[in-house]
Amino acid sequence: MDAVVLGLEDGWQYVVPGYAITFGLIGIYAVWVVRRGRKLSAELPDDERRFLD
Amino acid sequence: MTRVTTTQSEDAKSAKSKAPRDAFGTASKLTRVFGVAAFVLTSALLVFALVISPPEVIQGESVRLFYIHVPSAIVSLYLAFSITLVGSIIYLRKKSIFWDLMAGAAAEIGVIFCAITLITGMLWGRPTWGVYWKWDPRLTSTAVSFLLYVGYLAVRKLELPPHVRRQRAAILGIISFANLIIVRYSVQWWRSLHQGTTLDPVDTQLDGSMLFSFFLGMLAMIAIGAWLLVHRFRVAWMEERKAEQSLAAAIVERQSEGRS
Amino acid sequence: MLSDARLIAAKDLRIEASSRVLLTQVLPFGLMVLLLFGFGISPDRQVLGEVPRRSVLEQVSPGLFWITVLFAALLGLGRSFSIEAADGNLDGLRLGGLDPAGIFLGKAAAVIVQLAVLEVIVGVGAILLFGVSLANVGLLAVTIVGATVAIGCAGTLYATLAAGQRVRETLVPLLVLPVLAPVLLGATQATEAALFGPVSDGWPWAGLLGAFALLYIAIGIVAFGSFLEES
Amino acid sequence: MSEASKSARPDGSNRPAVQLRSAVALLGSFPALAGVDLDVHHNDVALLQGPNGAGKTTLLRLCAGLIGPSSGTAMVLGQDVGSANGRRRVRRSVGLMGHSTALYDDLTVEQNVQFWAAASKAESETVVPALDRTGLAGRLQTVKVSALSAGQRRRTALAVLLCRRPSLWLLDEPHAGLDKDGRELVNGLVLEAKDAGATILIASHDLDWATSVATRRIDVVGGRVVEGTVVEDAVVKGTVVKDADA
Repeated sequence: MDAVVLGLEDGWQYVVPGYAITFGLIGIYAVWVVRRGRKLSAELPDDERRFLD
Repeated sequence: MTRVTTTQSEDAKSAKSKAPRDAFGTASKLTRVFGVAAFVLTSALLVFALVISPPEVIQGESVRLFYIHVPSAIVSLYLAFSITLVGSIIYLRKKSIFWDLMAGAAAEIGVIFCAITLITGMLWGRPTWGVYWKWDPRLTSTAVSFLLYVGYLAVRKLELPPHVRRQRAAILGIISFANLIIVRYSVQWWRSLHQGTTLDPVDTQLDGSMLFSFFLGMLAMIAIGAWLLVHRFRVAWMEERKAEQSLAAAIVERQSEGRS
Repeated sequence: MLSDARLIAAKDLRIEASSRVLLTQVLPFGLMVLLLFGFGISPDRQVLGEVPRRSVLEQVSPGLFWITVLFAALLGLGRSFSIEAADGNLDGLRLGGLDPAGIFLGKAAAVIVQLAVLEVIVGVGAILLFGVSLANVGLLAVTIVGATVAIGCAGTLYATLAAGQRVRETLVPLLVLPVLAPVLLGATQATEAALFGPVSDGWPWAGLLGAFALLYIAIGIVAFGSFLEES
Repeated sequence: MSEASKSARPDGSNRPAVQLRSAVALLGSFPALAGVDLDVHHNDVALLQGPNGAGKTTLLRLCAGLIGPSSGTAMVLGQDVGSANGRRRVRRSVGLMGHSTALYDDLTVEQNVQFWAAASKAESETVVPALDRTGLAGRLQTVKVSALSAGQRRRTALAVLLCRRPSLWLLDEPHAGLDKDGRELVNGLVLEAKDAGATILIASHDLDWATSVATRRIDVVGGRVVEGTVVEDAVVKGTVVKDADA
């Protein structure tokens, strides 16, 4: 399919989606967690939301 | 990679923003250390795993999936779910909310890495075995473990008073680990009776830059996992604080009922 | 503990004797599932290369039988806890002076007895519909006892975890099925070995079922009290 | 614990039967009880009154040891309801009749009472007198609970309560759904229990019936006890009639 069109060797058409899905999934989850953390910290008083260490 | 950019843009934002009110988030020195480590290791992993290391003799290019598949399996099944087990045990002994939240955060990250393990395992299987799924014992037991911990996370979301929910989650966190082991060995036994040796991702022979790529993958996944764990735990911690606050507010509101 | 268990089990069995919900609803469901398997897996297909020649349906009948039992067990567990949730009866059980471990063993025992009856009838159905010839009844009996106790105990424990919750009906299968995956494996393997041989392959699996059953009896006795608290 | 278990008996201790201090109890995340301070003394018949949703039912469930306080303290019959062990011990000596009657629809009246008596470790000889006293002896005895009317279900629940011989009675709207005979039965049982030394909490909107037995009235509003008045003469029957939603 695409791999043939692009002249990729056998195996790459599985390797590339594998890496994309792995880091894509981690990325989406990370964005979700960090955003949620920001939102929550804006709703809490200072001493409850600062992580110093 | 994305998660590191997030940390960095976070830093940039906090420098720019005038009101530091919304700048704290869940970041700190600790997460920055993990974040930088994750970023550097992941970049190195991508270079070594995708560019420098050679294709394997039998598996060809698909061996490159191995460098993320096995590390994410280890992070998920061995590290994350073990933290859930330990957190559950400590919670039952000391009723420490810290460890309850830690157990929950670790389970969630374990489930994410478990999903990655399954996806990369199937993508590895297609060129190697010719099919996405070959009822390989490790992959099969990982799939069941994934569902075990999805169930655990569902129990953590039950609408129960906090101390009741924590107690149940802690007990389930311990039983689930026992189940994980039972599932693993029974599936392994089952498959060993029915087929000869097949190519298994873990049996791959590595040397030189391939071995180095694998170690990079290991370290990168651990750094990413640690970074995520700290952030996720802090989110849970703040949710806890927020629940306390809204409870305090709800109590005041409740007390004023019928006075107007 | 055991007298408490007997009290609870007798109560559950008396309710079933009077309402016959399992007999008139769950059992027909099980038989229907057997028929559906026949529709789903063409009954005329033969397994190639096997001597003696068997239909695919016969070949996979052990697995189909245990999957049917597992689904029926989910319904049975749902029934076992809906009679407690209907009218605040769980509160009543908490208020009584019964040992939680006794309540667990009693509820599990009632489920096990009912499931065993269902297994015998569905088993006869499978033998007739799938054209299986019975062999090695000893191994089969041990397998049925081990698997049924395992399903009953693990199922009762997880059903209690979700008892009284709005999401109970959907949560219990999610929790129970992954846990029972090894039981399905063991029971299917042992049954296959009993029916098609070699029998010696079946006994270790029956042993696994027994170990699993004992483990869940122990976990239930220890953990049930906590799960029964407040909900 | 030794001190607590000594005072577990109603007699021989001057500690109140129910002693709540800033007790908060949650329904999910909703504070149904928002800091209750309450003393109920032994042998009191306390009437809890207040609007719907004031927290009366949750207060009774807390006293029964079915839920624990999420903050504050709750001592019932000398046991700490905040601990799981304390709750377990309290439950054995209370009798709760709530909105739900905790009966098995598919069993007969007699089978239900027998089961619950056995489950409460009550003597099996208590079953027959309990059925007699609640007017269930005879034909009704062998009728399935699913065929009973709401009032008959309540009578069955009362019979179970009688078998338990609790030292703390917790009655949630005991008069609701009962005919005049039934209400008289409830009041009669309450007075008998009081004479036998029990402590009784009644949550009720049926004030004319409830006040006739109460020695004390407790107002519950917004998850708190706002005031408690002692009824000097236990016969104030018919003075307050405003049970619009009972």
